[in-house]
Formats: sequence, structure tokens, C-alpha cells
Amino acid sequence: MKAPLAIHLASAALALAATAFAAMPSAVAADTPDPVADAKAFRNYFVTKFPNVPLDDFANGPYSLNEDMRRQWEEKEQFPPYEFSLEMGKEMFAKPFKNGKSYGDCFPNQGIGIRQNYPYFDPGEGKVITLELALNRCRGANGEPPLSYVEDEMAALTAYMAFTSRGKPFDIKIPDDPRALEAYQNGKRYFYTRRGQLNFSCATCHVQNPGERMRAEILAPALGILNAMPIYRSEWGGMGTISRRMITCNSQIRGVPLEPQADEYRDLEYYLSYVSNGLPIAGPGARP
Amino acid sequence: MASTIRVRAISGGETTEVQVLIQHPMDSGFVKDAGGEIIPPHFIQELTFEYDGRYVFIADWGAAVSKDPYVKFSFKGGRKGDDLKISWVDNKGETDTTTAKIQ
Amino acid sequence: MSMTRPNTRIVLLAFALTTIGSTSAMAASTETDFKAAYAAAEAANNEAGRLRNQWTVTAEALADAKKAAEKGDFDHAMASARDAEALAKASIFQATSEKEAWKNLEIR
Amino acid sequence: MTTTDNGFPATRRLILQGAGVVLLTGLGIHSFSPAAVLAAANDKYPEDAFKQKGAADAIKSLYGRAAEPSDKVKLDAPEIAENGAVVPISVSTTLTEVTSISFLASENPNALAAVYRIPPGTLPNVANRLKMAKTCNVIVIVEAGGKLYSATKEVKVTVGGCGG
Repeated sequence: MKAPLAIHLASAALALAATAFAAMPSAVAADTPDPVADAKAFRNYFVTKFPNVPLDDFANGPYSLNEDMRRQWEEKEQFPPYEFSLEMGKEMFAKPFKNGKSYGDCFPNQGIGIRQNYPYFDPGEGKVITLELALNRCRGANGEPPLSYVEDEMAALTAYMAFTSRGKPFDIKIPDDPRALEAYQNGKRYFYTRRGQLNFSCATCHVQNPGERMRAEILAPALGILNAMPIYRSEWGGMGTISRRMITCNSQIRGVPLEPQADEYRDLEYYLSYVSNGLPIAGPGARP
Repeated sequence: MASTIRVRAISGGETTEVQVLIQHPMDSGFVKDAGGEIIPPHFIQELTFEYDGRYVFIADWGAAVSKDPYVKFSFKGGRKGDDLKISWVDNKGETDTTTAKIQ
Repeated sequence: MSMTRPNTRIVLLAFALTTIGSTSAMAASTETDFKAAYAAAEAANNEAGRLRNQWTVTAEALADAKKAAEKGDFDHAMASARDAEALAKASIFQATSEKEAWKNLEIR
Repeated sequence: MTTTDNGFPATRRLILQGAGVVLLTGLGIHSFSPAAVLAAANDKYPEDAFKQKGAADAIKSLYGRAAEPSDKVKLDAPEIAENGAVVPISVSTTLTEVTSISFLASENPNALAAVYRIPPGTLPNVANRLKMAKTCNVIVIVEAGGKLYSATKEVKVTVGGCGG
């Protein structure tokens, strides 16, 4: 599909508009990140913008903001379309690897009811570890080839792990380690940074315009946006992981996506999960 | 092979509510694949529900029923622990059958 | 759509410049011209890649340029290569300016 | 359980009920293709009706006549489909002696989507999920006491269901 002329040119014109942007006064001075204050302001923004939405309901994305869509969703949830994926995930999770071990052996509490603790900062590696990454590392440690981050098997596994954790509030920790704080800050920067030819940031859609229609879709609020992952999207006719969702977000604004589980995506997941601390895990979810 | 049919049949006393979800592509024959080739039609045409030796519900479906189709209905009677037999056949002659216990 | 808010002035400016660009490309282009233009576009796009901010449309314009060149249509190939370079440069500018500008969007 | 009033041809039922002969007859039945079994047991799959383009032609092919609108047919469908690939639509009615319920989407390539046959003892309430190619009328036909009743509702589709 060809871009509308105005957008095409407006974006190409960014380079030409250098002076205009450079002249814009920076509204805020550089300062040290304060995740606690950030999370408070973040939550406050959404509950003020949508005073009638119960806090936990933000985990249900666009359905928290639109009654007609909510009814369609509730109908679907009677017998949700992710049911088959969930079952596949449960079987995969229980099936031993060739060496006799299984996924459960790689995780605390045998992997049950722990989704809310991911991603976490690993001080040994100095980086953020997401659940998808941890699952593939588990496979690697047991001599199994990695799964694609954007295909059905990974979605099914994470669906099952989320399902066993439903209702548990996100509990993301930022340890007292400057590298953890840096990862958090990098995630935040990625979230607010405009990119792609459309010159959108994640925040353009999910902070400034949640509840609005973007072409056909109702945009989800950023608060709680990962709580229902992975999601069955009617548009995909199947399940998708967090990796898949981030990649499609980038493509939709005409940016070339990064490789799945790139540092930027891991940090972004860390940031978004942290600011949704306290909201319940609701995955797997169904979305348009 | 796991069944393609998921059933929830719940007796509420006088009536039994039945919901099914079936794993099936329900290809309409109007959609092209990534390579631009038409995906040939492949959809369930008939779905039957038998209880106590009689049909309690029969669905005739065209290609416009959604992927992984779902249907819900209720019938009078049906006791907890009784069998409900569900079968489908699609336009290629493929078929699946399952028997579920009413709960 | 309220969220895009394309700045009308910028759009008009870009339109004027784009027109000038295509006019100068009117003179029949050679394969040598094309190769230079393509290399410049590719270099700019690689730079955008180092900044982790390539645009899909840049890749599309590059592919279009290559395809036209293979058919021997160097005028078309030149135009697409220049488009690609402009887009790549815009993406570089975007990444550079956003190093600070992102803070303007932050919820506080 | 009474077996006399289900309103369906008895062939299949008798096989299932004749406990003494079930094995033999059962073997005979299973040597047919499943489609043949169903065809033997039920009315034929309304192939022709599903092939019609427009809603009126499909209804005519299916029932041989037209339906009249009735406020006793309650059609529940969204105002705006969140995705045309999966549109939850349900119907219920206070009409009695219902024998079938059909769903159509007027602008789909083939309007008829589903026909449900309702034997006595089954309630005239059905919920299902349909594909819709674009914004159009959803029409539901309830056959009751030999007459046809309909309800219609426009559903807006912004993402067409032809991708799914």
C-alpha cells in the first residue's frame, strides 16, 4: 500500500526541518531516572484519563475502553480461541527433553505461577532476561535447538506459563545496580522515541491515543499492555508472543524491526512491565 | 492425536448448555496465501450432536463460519455423566468425532 | 487522524524540494550516475542501521531502484535511489534529534 | 427417553437404539464415508443455498419462500466488528415450534453462512462466530411452525474477514 502523500513527504522532510526541531526548547532537563516516581506518574496518567476504568481492567487492553468491543471479547472468552494453543503449551511444557529434563527444571517453582516475575535483571550477565529468552536458554542448556521467537510454539509455552500465573500482580524488581537502572532507562527511552517513517513512538499510540481508533483498531493503553501476553489476534488468526507484537508495532509505523530479543526490546519489556507493577497477569489474551 | 473438538456440556437441571470449539482452518476459498496463490476452500460442512440416540442439534456450515469455529446451544434434558457425541465432516470428506460427558 | 499532525509548512517545503530533485533527475541518467546514487543511499541506510532506526520505505525504495536498473531504466532507478537516500537521511535525522527529543513525550 | 418425536428421520436413531443389532448394523454403516452416513441420517446439506451469491436467493433456495420481519426474533451482533474474521453473533426467539435458524451476511461472497436444525426439545437459541467481508446486514431467519421470520442488523466491518 502506498503511503498517503502528505505523510510520505512530511517524514522525508524531517531532515529538512532540522532547524525547526533544534530550536524547540527541551521541556525537561536531564536527570537521574526514578522508577518509583515514574511508575506512579504513569499509573496516575491513565487512571486520570480514564476515571471509570478499574485499575486491574487496564490489563484487558482496548476492551477496558470500549463497551461494544468488550461484549465481543466476553463472548469470545466463553470459549476462547487461544484454547488450542494453551493446551499445546501445557503438553510442550510437560514433555521431557531428550536428556529427560523438562522446562520446569529450569525455573523456580517448576515454572508454575511465575510469569509475573519476568523480565528480571540478571546481575551476572548485566542484562534483562525475558521469559521468552529464558525458555530458549533452557532449551539450549538441555541440548535442544531454540524456538522461533515469533512463532506458535513459543507463544504456546508462554501462554501456558501466563495461564498458571493469572491474577498474580506484576512484580518486576529493579535491583540496586546501576546497570539495571540503565536498562530500565534505555527501555523508557525506546518507548518514547519516535521512529519509522510515520514518526511515531510507542507512546504516540499507547499513551497519547489509547481508546482511539487507528485505522480499524482501538489502541490499547500502555498501562497493563503486557499483562495479557501472549495474545491470540483475530488479525493473525493465531497466537503471538511479545516479540512478535513489538516487531509488528515497528513495521506498522514503517520502521525496520530489530531482531527478536534485541537489547532494546528486552529493555522495553523491562520498563513496560515495571510501570505496570501491581496489575494482574491476564494472559493469554484475545485481541482483534 | 488429540481431538479437534473441545466440548463444554453443562447440565443446569432442566436443560443442558453445550458449547464447542473446533480446530479447523475454515478456509473460504477467497483468500490468497503469501505467494499470491488462492488457498482452496476447506471448511466443515456438517456438525452433529447426538444425545441418547437422537440428534439434538445439527449445523450446516458454509465457508463464512470463522476459523476454529464455535457454536453454543441448549437442549432440554441431559443428565450429568451422560454421553454427548459430536461429529463433523468437511468438504474434503475429513471427519472427527468425540464423545463428551455432560457435567 | 489527530495523532499525526503533519506540519503543513514542512510538508510544503518538502514538496517543493522533492519537485526540484525530480526535475534535476530529468536529464537522462547513466548507469554510472545510478551506481553513485545507489551507493550514497545505501551508505546512508547503513548509517541509519547503526543508529538502529532504518525505515521500511527506504528498503523498498532501494529495492525499486535496483529493479529499475536491472531493466535498464536508469532514470527511474536514479529517482528511486535518491528517494531512498532522502528517506535514509530523514531516518538518521530522526534518530539523532530523538536522542533528546524523546523526553518531551515522557509522562511525569 | 422417548424416541418418537424428535422430528428427524429415524434411520440413524434406530441403529443406535437397537442394542442387539448395533454391532452388525454399525459395521455396515461405518463402511460408508462419513458424509454418506450423515446424508442417510439427515436432510441433505443445502449445497445449492450455500452457493447463492445474494441473501434473497440463498433464502429462496433454502426455504422456497421469503421471510417476514418479526420483533420476536432477537438478533445480537456488535455495532462495529472488532475484526471481520471473528464476529460473534447470536439469536434467540420467543417463537414456538422452531425447526431451523439460519444466518446470512448480505455482502459476503456467498450470503448464507450457517443453518442450524432445531429438533423438538432443543431451545431456539444459537450463538456462533462468523466471517464478514465488509460492512453489511446480518440477517437471521427463524423457521417456526412452517413460517419464516427474520431479524436484520447492520454490522460495521473495518477489517474485513476475508483474511481469515
